[in-house]
Amino acid sequence: MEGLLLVLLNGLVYGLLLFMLSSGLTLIVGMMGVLNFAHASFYMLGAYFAYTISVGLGFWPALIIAPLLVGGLGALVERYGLRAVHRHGKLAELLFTVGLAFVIGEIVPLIWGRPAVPYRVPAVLDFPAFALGGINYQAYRLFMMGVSVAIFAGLYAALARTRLGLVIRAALTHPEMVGMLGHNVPRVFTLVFGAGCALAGLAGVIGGNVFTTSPGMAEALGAIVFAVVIMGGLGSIPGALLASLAIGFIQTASVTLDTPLGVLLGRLGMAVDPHGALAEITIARAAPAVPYLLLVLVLVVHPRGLMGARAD
Amino acid sequence: MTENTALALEDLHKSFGATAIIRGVSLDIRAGSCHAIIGPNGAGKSTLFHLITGRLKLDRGRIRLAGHDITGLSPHRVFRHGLARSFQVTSLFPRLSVFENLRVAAMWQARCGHAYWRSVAGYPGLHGRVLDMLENLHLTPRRNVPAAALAYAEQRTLEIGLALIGGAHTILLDEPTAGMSRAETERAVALLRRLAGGRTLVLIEHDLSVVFDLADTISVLAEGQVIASGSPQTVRGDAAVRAAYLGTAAEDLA
Amino acid sequence: MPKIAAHLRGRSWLVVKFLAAPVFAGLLFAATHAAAAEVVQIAYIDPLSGPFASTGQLGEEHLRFAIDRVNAAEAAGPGRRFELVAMDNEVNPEKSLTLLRKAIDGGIHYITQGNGSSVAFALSDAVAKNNRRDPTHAVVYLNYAAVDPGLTNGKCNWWHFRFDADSDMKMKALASYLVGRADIHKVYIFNPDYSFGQSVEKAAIAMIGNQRPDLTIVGAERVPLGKVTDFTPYIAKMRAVGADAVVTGNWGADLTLLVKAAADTGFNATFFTYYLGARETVQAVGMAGKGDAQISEWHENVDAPAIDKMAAAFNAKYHENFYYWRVVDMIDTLAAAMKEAGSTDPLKVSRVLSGMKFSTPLGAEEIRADNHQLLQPMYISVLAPDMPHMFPGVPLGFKTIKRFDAEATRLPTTCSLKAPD
Amino acid sequence: MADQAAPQTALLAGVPGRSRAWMIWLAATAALALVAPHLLASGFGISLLNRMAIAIVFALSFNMLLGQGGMLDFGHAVFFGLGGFATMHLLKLADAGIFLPVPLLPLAGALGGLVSAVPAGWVATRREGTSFAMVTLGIAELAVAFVVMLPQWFGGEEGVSGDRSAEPALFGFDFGAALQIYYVIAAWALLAAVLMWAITRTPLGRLTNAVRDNPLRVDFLGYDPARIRFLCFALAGLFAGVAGGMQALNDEIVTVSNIGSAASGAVLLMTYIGGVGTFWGPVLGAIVVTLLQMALGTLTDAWQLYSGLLFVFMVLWAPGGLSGIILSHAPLLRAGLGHRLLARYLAVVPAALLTLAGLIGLAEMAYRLQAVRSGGAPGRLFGFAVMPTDPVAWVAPTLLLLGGLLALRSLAPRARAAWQEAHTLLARGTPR
Repeated sequence: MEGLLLVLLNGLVYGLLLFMLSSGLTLIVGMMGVLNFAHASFYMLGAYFAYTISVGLGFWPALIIAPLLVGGLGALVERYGLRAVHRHGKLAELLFTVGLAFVIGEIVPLIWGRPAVPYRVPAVLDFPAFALGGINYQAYRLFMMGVSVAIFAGLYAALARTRLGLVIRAALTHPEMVGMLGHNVPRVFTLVFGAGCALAGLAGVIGGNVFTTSPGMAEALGAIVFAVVIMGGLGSIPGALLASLAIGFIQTASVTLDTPLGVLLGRLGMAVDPHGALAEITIARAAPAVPYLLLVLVLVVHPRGLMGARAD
Repeated sequence: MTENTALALEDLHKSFGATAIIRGVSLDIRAGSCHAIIGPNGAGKSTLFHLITGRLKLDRGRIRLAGHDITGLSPHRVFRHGLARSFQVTSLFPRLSVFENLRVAAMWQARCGHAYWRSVAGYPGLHGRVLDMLENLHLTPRRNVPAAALAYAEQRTLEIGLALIGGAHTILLDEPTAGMSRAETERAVALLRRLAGGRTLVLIEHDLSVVFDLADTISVLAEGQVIASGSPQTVRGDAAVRAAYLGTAAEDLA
Repeated sequence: MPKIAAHLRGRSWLVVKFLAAPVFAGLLFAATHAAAAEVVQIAYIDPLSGPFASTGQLGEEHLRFAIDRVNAAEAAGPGRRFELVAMDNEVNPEKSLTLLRKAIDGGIHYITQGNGSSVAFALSDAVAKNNRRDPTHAVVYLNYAAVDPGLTNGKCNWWHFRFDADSDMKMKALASYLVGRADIHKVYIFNPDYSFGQSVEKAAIAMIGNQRPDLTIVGAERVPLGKVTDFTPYIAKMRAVGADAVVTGNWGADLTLLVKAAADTGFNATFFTYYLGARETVQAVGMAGKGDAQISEWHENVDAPAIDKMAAAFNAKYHENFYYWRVVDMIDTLAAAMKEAGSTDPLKVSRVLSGMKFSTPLGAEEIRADNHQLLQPMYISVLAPDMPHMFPGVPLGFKTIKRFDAEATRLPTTCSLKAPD
Repeated sequence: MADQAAPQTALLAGVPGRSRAWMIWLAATAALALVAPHLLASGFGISLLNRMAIAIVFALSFNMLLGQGGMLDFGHAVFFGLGGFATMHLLKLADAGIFLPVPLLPLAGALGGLVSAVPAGWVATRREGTSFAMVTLGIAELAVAFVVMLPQWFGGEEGVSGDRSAEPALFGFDFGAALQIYYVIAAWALLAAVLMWAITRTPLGRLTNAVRDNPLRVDFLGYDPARIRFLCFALAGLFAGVAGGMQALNDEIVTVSNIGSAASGAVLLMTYIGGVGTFWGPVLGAIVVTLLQMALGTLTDAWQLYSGLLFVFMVLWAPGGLSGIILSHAPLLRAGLGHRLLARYLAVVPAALLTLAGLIGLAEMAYRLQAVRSGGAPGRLFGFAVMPTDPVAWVAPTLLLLGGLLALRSLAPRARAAWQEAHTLLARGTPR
């Protein structure tokens, strides 16, 4: 019982973390249709900015300033880069962000050096808040979960309930129409991209000290955020939350299972050599591959993702 | 339904959410005829075409093409039973040349299959068939121009050509002359008349002069139902049609 | 558009220069050969860009430092100088092979590498084939950090010399200490899921299991390198089976995240690691690492004044902590072998290196003749407060808890090397 | 992309009169391939040619999907790598004494690529556009995860290695020597390229283009677009497998890194820089990027930054790639309009060089600052001794960059205008 509770709790923690990491990407993909491969780079910039600011001013000012800086940078990138490639199509936009990720990945170590920087969790939140099954949960983890939930609530409310949200969603499907109604569509896109980058930056501020703030952190974040966004259904905020939690729970649960994969496949009716290579892999070992397996499965069964409105 | 029915629609229904778009359409389209479907905007004409060609799934009903049940088949399977269509919004292969557009459209009939071991130039008749169609469409001088670079009327002409070249016995044309000038429209009508040659044409058209020029039979669709069907003269006099066509269109009808 | 024209112009210039480069290199090579001073180029094939660049850069700095020492003392023989040629392989085996080709073309006969067993296997294999097919361009491969046991066992060859203890030797030392600790009863084995982690796991199970009735292995887990974001579920699993020691071959960010997750969740087991000692890792782990152990051939608080002096000089010059004592050891040994052979010929030098016995400030060492593995003293140390040498920003330093003589790390090998004709 | 790619697709499209030209091209390429290693006369040069040949086949197979079929495959290296593993396992069998002629082993790569592309394609090609790309991303991650987890089959970290010269010599060739394996690889590259080119002229090749442009319409012309995508995907996997097999023979080792995202990213870079709009664009890209990877890295530490900037530059200003640039000028030159451009273009060159010098100056200063901080020597830059810790040293490159950019701002539009003018003239002069 306690074991199950622990899995649920850890799954929830991990799921909310994933949502926080991918929320900015969800926004950009959903509202602009741009698969921003530089998302992880903006996440990294958020962490580095926060480190530099926290050295001078402390963590809390960094929590506000760093995402704003990253968001501003994102807006500039949209205005002077992305907008220019927009007319060449989606592929060009995507490739532009790939190149951008490459360049940011090279510039960051030039400024902050190649080794990791000592960016640490603020002392006020660096204490065990509660324990379950002998495992302590840091107050900072709770803070992280809180921020994640706040991001969800904020995004959901902003897009579904406000006039701005309405304009943004309309600008995606009917840009000419919205333009004719007197809204500045390009500026809406700049705003959205900036906001998405700011969210990536915020994730960096909060994640950078729990994990490590190093030039490799963007690459370490990797494809998982894409798995979340795609699985949730391109651009669906509730979908991304659902996908994050699904990945969180399933991956955490798989970690606890030491059953060999061969046995599992055997039960599914597949003949597996009991001494072969597959028989040796336990479900726990395969756990980190779970998000991608889920991704492929979800897309096979339901091409638009869990809650997606659009197929492409 | 009789022996020479090309296309038989039996009680078709389609809703989007709570909105019923097609509400029990039944039609028999005689082989070799030119059957126009007219009706006010939002009557469900394009939706009807999407249902017939398999683009949209039926909620209820049955579709037969020359005796074969094609209900629920995907568009390419419907095509293989001999039904081709053109689109209201031009739908070409923008980066391919005019020649290549037509050749792709003629491939299935030339039994090219999915061959990747044989040059496309080696299929008997394919090349000549495309050249003939180019001539008929008056597009021969433009054969190497990418479709995206054609003028609008040329694109519409090519659009019709794509539907005609594939050898289908029944052809659905969704507003073939949309956006054309008077002269261009006349050329298009002449083209259709020339190339129809015994095939069944089903036509959605707003331009009633085209309708009365080409059609042997007219069906009027309003609010998802066929409210009148028959020869041009019959339809012209129908009271229900007049009611559906309030305003300017009604004067055209008269 | 015109910008690109200029760009293209730049590129074609580059191509010309590039194609001409081998010719120039050849001329240069001929010229240097004619001169009295003999330059021995050592190609360093390791990551100098990308995510692993900081490790590769650290290696390069140590090599430069070691080479400067040898050159200053003319330790390789009168008039003989070493020169480092750094090549960026991005830890990619295929690129490494092309760079090896380039090095061979440039007349280089000595290469060194350390990061990534995949690269090491590729290089070792390619060097052996090259030396068989083209003996006049023979190459000696000095390995300073790739620790897969296969390199000196099943896949050994004459031209590969390893100056780092392999993962089995390190495990032997760790295991003998662990088995001797009466307060440890339940060991969890946690490794990255590739051949290195697999061999660590195998060795750990063989050497720790069944050694003491009250010492059991309660779990063995492998995770893909760099793919796990949150280690808490794994810690929960360790905690659930009551592990009081964790043996791990993880390194870099994974090790940092693992140790931090353990500290955050209040999991108190001791971590026995291969790679805790890097300054970057200690700084990232911070106080969470207190009490955790590593196995290494040297650490800052080993009592060896001669190396302390070296370390101080290194720290002053490179603003980095001296870490790879074995790199200095390796270059010194190469120099000594050349001096003894009276030649820089790879075959002659390798004959001297094979079976060479010598002593360093840490004790007696030997390059085994049967598999070309260096035997050197090893230290198990824990991160402890109040040490003479501590890490900048983290008031912890390594404290020796057990030393092993070189001989004590000897393991049986399936390899028995014979010099080529 | 579309604006530049459009004309050349039309050029490619079946104009029967052009069928002789390709034979001349083929003969010339074969002749060049034959003499190239003797011109270079160095082992490194030959291994570079081998890499290029492998990259060419890999990039062409990638472009079957991206350029011909409009499918962005983020996991194309999976088929490359698995083809390599298949070849290597056969090579090991050959080493163990079973008679298998070494030069034919890339056939095993073809099979490996095909067999792995079939299930992947079955899943992925049911989607198009972004969804397709994302499924391939997921498949690639899965493939890497499982390959790493199965050391029994894929050798884990150390990979699988074999010896191409272990077999008894075939007609006096043992394929150990670099030159011998070069000819094997060059022959395969030529064969694969010709086959891929031939496929573009088949019904499937044409349908692939049609599906790229407008899958919906293809569906209404009797063909299932998903089936066409699938066949194209399988064939692309097959040729990627051939490239993997060529690499296995060249390196005599295949490792997991061949399957990973870095390899998939590299082929995307090559193809895009070469240009996806033409058949031969990727060939150009493969050659240029291979040179960059191997040559630039030895010249400067900042090479990855330069590659990244080049990539961004291409996406922003030359989305048609190198082949796009060439194609947008070739007809002008042929029509004798080159002189109209030359003066305007030449005017831009100094400005571009100035910008480039400033950019390189700044980048090099930054990298050297880092080197100096960690105890290295700053070295020389453009022949000057520089000290990056001195702020004054940064002034010169900054001024160069700013000056260059300002000059470009006024000169580049003029060059562009000249280009457009020439095209207008061309269009008017030769009515099509």
